[in-house]
Amino acid sequence: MLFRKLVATALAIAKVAMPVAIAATAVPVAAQDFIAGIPRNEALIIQGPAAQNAEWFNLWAPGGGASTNGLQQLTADTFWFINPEGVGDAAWTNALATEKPIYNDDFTQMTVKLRDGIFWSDGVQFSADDVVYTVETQVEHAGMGWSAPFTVNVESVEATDPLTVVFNLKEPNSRFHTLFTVRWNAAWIMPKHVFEKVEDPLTYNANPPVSLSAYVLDSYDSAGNWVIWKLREDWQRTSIGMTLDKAPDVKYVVYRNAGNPDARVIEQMNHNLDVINDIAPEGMFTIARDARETTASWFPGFPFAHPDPTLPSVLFNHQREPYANKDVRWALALMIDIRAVAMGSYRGAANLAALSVPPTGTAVVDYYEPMQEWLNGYELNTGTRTIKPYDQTVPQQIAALVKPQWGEDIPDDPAQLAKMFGNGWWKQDVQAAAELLQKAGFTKNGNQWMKPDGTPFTIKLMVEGDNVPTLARAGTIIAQQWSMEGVQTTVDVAGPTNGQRLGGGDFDVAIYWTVETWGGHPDLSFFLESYHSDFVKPAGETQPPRNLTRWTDERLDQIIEANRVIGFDAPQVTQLGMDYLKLAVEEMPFIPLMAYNKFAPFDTTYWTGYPSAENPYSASGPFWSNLRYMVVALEANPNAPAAQ
Amino acid sequence: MFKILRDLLRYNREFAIGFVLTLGVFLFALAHFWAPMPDSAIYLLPPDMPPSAQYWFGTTSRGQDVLWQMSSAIWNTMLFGITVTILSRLLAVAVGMISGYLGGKWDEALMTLNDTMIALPNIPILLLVYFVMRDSMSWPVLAATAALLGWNYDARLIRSVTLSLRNREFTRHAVFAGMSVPQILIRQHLPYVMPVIFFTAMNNLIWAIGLEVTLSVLGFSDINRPTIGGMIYWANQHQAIIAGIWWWIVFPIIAIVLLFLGLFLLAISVNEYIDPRSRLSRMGA
Amino acid sequence: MLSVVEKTPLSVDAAPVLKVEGLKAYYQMNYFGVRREVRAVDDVTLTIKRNEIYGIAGESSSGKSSLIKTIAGAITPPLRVVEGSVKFDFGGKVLDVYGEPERMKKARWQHLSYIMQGSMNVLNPVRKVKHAFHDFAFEHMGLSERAFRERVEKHLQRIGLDPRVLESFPHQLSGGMRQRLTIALATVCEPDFIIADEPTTALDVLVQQDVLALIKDIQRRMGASIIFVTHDMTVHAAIADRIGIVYAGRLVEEGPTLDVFRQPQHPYTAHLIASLPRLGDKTRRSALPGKPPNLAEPPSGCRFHPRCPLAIDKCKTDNPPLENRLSGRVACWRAGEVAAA
Amino acid sequence: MDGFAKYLVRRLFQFFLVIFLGVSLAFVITKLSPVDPVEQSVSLMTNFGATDPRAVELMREALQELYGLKGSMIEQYVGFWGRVVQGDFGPSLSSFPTPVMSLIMSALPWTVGLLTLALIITWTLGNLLGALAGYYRNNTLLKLSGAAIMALHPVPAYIIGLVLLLAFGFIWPVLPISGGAQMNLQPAFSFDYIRSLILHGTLPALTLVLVGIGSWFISMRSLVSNIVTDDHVVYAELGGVKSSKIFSQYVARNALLPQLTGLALSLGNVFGGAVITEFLFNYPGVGRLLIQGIYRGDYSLVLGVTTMSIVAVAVAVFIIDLIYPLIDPRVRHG
Repeated sequence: MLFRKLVATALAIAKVAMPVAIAATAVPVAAQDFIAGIPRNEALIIQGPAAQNAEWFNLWAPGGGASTNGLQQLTADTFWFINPEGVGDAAWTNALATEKPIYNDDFTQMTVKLRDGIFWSDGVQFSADDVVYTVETQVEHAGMGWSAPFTVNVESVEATDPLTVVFNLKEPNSRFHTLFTVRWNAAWIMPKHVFEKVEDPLTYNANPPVSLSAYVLDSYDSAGNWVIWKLREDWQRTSIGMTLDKAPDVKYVVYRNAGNPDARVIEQMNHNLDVINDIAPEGMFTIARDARETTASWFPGFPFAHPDPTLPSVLFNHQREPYANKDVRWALALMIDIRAVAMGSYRGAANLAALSVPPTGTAVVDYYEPMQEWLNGYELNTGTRTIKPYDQTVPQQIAALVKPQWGEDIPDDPAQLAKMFGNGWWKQDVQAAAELLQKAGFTKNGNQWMKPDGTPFTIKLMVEGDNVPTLARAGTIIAQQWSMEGVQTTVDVAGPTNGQRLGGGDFDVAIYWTVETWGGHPDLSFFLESYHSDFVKPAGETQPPRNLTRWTDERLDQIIEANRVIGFDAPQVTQLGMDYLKLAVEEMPFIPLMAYNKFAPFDTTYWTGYPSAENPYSASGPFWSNLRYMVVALEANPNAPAAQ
Repeated sequence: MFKILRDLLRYNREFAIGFVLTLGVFLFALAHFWAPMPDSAIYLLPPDMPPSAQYWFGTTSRGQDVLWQMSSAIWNTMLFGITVTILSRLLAVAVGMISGYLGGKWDEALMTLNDTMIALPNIPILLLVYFVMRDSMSWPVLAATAALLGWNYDARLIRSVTLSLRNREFTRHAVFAGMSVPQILIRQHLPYVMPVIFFTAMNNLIWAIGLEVTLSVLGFSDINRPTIGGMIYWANQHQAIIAGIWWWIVFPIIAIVLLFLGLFLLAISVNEYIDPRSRLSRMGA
Repeated sequence: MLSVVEKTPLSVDAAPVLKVEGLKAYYQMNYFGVRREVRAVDDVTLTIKRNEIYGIAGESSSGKSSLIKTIAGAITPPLRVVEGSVKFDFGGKVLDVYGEPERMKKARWQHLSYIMQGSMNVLNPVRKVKHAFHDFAFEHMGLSERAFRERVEKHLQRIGLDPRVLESFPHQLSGGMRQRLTIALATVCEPDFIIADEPTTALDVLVQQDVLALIKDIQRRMGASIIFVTHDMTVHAAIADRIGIVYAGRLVEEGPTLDVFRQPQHPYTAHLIASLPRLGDKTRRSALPGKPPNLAEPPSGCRFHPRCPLAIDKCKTDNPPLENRLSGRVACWRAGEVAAA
Repeated sequence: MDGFAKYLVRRLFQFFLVIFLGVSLAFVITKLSPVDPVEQSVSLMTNFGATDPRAVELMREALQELYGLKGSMIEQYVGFWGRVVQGDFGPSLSSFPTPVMSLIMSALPWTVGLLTLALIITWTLGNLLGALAGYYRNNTLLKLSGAAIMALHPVPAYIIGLVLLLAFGFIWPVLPISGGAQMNLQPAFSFDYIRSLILHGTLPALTLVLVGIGSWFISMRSLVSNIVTDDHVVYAELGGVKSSKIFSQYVARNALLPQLTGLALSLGNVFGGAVITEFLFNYPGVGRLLIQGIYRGDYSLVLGVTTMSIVAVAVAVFIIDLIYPLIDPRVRHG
């Protein structure tokens, strides 16, 4: 390839030009004195957020930025963590709590036992008073982050002793503990001794922040481009430190805003950025091709990507015609050739989902694998006949498509393939789709479907755009497939208005996710609670998050209500989950496509021991709060270039 | 007309180069009407093929032929640019000539407005307008918005030309002869303003196309419609340069630079030809 | 046609300062394939003696301006000298304007200065007047800064200008003052020869008189020669020792001012003079029919023939040579008959 | 009143008018924006956590109160002017509760520094080369550089920036491609910090220079080729004035005047280019702040940045207007 030759030539020139810096280490000059005063081999450099509110370190008041720059990942702590990639008991971590939540029989009281010997970074001991203060202060100040859920749920909270907190709830709630359970984040505990001296906790910038976890603020850029955290001297006096038998190798964590996806890829290949994500598949492939020796990723080879426990789907607005009709929804689903969608959006590196739950973490063993048989037997009535739409061979078909490019990376074992590409999807069936549309009263005029009222059936398919490029790409492919089958579809890039339009019901059809799960736990209340028809707003009003399609169904309400009154770990949880999934297949309220695969390559020049599909001990994205378990587990690469 | 063209081609090297470049790019853009596949179709061809005998400019990561994408893209981009240019010329000529001819309070008011608009940073304003319009922001609307922001420099130039014509003898004759203001402006002054219009049109076209590229690259346009900026947008979405799919970006850029160069050369040589003043100065006193 | 030998009877005592021989200067354009040749100066021969004021007259676009620019060496393409020469003789040092441009450049302002047409705009608008004097003259004078300044101030006073104008910008001065300043600028080095292109055209009548008197005065004092161009016959009458009449790029008549005015030899000259307003004469002057010819496609034969009241067939085919007649020279087949007409 | 005072008063009037119209326009457009900051914040906060639908309702009301978005458009507009005069744009919605003004003030030095430097280089170099190319028409080197500059001229800022980023950050990685200075280096008047500033500023500044130089070059060249036929230049040539002096004092100096006006008029556009460049190189200036504000639907930030850029451009234009009489005596003395 010409370009690679070009690169090689240029690099050769560079080597001649700077023999000392480059030839010796193969590390570009910029990497060496990259961070003033901090040895590169003691620092883990993570992709940070775009600059925002640099001086703000108050996690509890609304203030952007603080949540993704390391503050909550490295300094905040709360009772429990769920590893979104984990399975079974291993996914659960007791952090500040010593054990799982203790509910009374009717779920109106929750007791939490706290760990002893935990200290804030300023030397003050952490106690149950901090927890009580956290809840009461937020109830008093309406604008604070967890104020609303506390107000709705908590009747009173008391510290019965310095290590025990009792929450008295206003009404039964078997999922109250999830407020303090971190998947991405949760209600973090406030330092009482700091905030009680503050006049208004809403406008207090908490600068410098007091840390309850192993790292503490070292320095930051007032322009917001970077924040540096350093290991606490007394790292052992934290919930995460207690679990370690030696000091973490990572002494400094640098959250650094490195610009657009291209810049991120370049910076990683220059060894200036150890942890990145949100790059296009092609960027990932480039890193794998040009820097494979120094790169680790979720899968060691194709498809590389790490699946987030979110479920990109084709969302229909049930409050707009003709999308309230399930035959129309199913018809549109059957017009999709999922292989093309997988190839176009992810270059094949997609983890397909036929069920309405992300195919990640424990959902694979709890739902996907047990339900294969049911899916294979599922029958759909098209109005003229009955078909079996499920196709379990889709992973093999995609494997065949990518094999020419990835060869030895692609195994032959169907079980292995299912791990990489998902278990199966609906077979494209244009004939069945046509029958369904006819059943719904549609007619075909030439190659254009006409709605029952005689107007052409056209669709505006909304995608967010740059922020989630793979979904925008999936959108254009689906639009093309629908258009070819007689439903003229145009893609509409909503950009920053995307979230608001989804919430406000200002769309016909969109590509986004409306389902998120714990990942590491089969309980679906994470999203399902908000699917109750009580919360569905009339058209024109803004819908609370999650049920963006405004799907209502009595059967669904029954499932939700049943789930509310059983325990988090009760065995019925999985059964109710399956009931929901079957209902969702039948109704097709939205068309699940695949897991939200994220390409999050790691640079191994300085650090090794990153999480992977083999060893999924932590999430892999830079912004997940349980990234802290990765940070303390990393080991310095003994072959790293020496510091200068 | 044909003879002029022939003479220009034969004797003016700049014109000849400009003409060949522009015509070449134009014909290339025109070719998209005979494209073997629709320009919005994706994944019809094997993706990421480097330039070869079969795919001259390679294929994109979306399985499109770069050659035919470019053909459509240049056409659409030119259409956008020319629309902006024509609309903004109309505004610039109207404001400039009226301001210059009427003078006094009118002149002052119009030029104050003009200078105010010049001082406004127009990229932020365009972004805002796009934001407000959202999906009703089709390309003609965008073109109209751009035209509203892109006339003021040239209005000033046209005004100064008109101002100098106002006191010329032939204007006074025309006034005495009872010609109305529009008649004087259109019949008497427009020919003198024409070269300015023509010359500024080229700069405006360059500006407008640059704007299209900028907005499209950021994704603030109709991504379904192939344009030069849109091609780069999609290439960025696929991290094409990093991935080594350089042909996806390099060829469109080369095409647009050639087009600009051609237009620019045409502008300066034609300007020389039609400008009565420069012709006069060549003839001597 | 080669140069006509100089036979002027007045040239006995003084050697000529300027010799123009067979000068042809054409605008040559290859204009988008249309080859055009405008014969702005077509075979002109003349000489000017020391202390002489020579006026060149003619209608606008007769080529008189091109002629004087060519003499001054102030032409830029597309106007080019095709044939002939322009030679100055400054005290035995002969300078060929088109043969030795470098030597010519050094001689400028010291020996030869130029007053440009539209001299309102010859001063740099963004610099003070004193800088112009410095740029143009300082090097030629070989004086210290201070002595130079004194010299310039004295010169200005002599011309009737307040030395404080040196500290002004051109736009702060009136048209008349600017004209005086350019004359001051052109004469500060006391050159041997001054070329003036329409020196008074843009001025109103009173200022014009003033400036004319000034030019004549300076010329007398410095003993310089002047060649100037104007379409205004009254100016010629006021200061020129000799005048030459130019029509369509050709010198058609030349002679001592008084003789030319009294007894024009060429029908065109006669017309120019006849069209001058006279005191007490209320009859309308007859306008000459037709327009000056297009120099790109001049008429055959005598170029004046289409407008000439005396034209005969020969005039249409044969070009009359410039021949000595009476005290001057004239180019007309019917030269003797003009007075009678 | 003498000419200069008259000139000054006119410019001052213009200055205030620009600010008034520009700021009002920005206010109106921003308020028309479909992005609801409350919804934006709600979705930011609920995107990743477990959510209780009833709690979201509560949160929504609280935020509306907090952001001060109540009241009619006119009331908000009047209130807005009151705050603008005090330099207070309220709290940023996406960086709540940091005041917009303090975000802008920390970003402004970067943009002003980058733009000033780039503009001085662009203007000087473009005009110098343009003037030389216009005066010495037959110089091969100048012809070649002219052709190169002209070919570069139409290429949009984004593309030039991207090419530079790839060339010096990827193919031959010798310059930083992101940020304004080295990490963990605190601003100080030290060699290290200044060196780091220069290194980080090189690519963004180079982008702006390459983008901007063409139009100065082209306009200066045509201005000069017109001016060389002006009477005072021709006269100076006939007067035997040295050609270096003619070039500098007679040609270039006169041609610079319209170019200075052009500089003032171009500032608005230059800011547009800076927005793109800062975005691309992740440069911590106001341009990047603006794009982020738009992406995040933070319209108090967008309004603040737009207003500040309108004011800043107007001030810069005004300063140039004040300098102008120093260079053009015709304005100085009426």
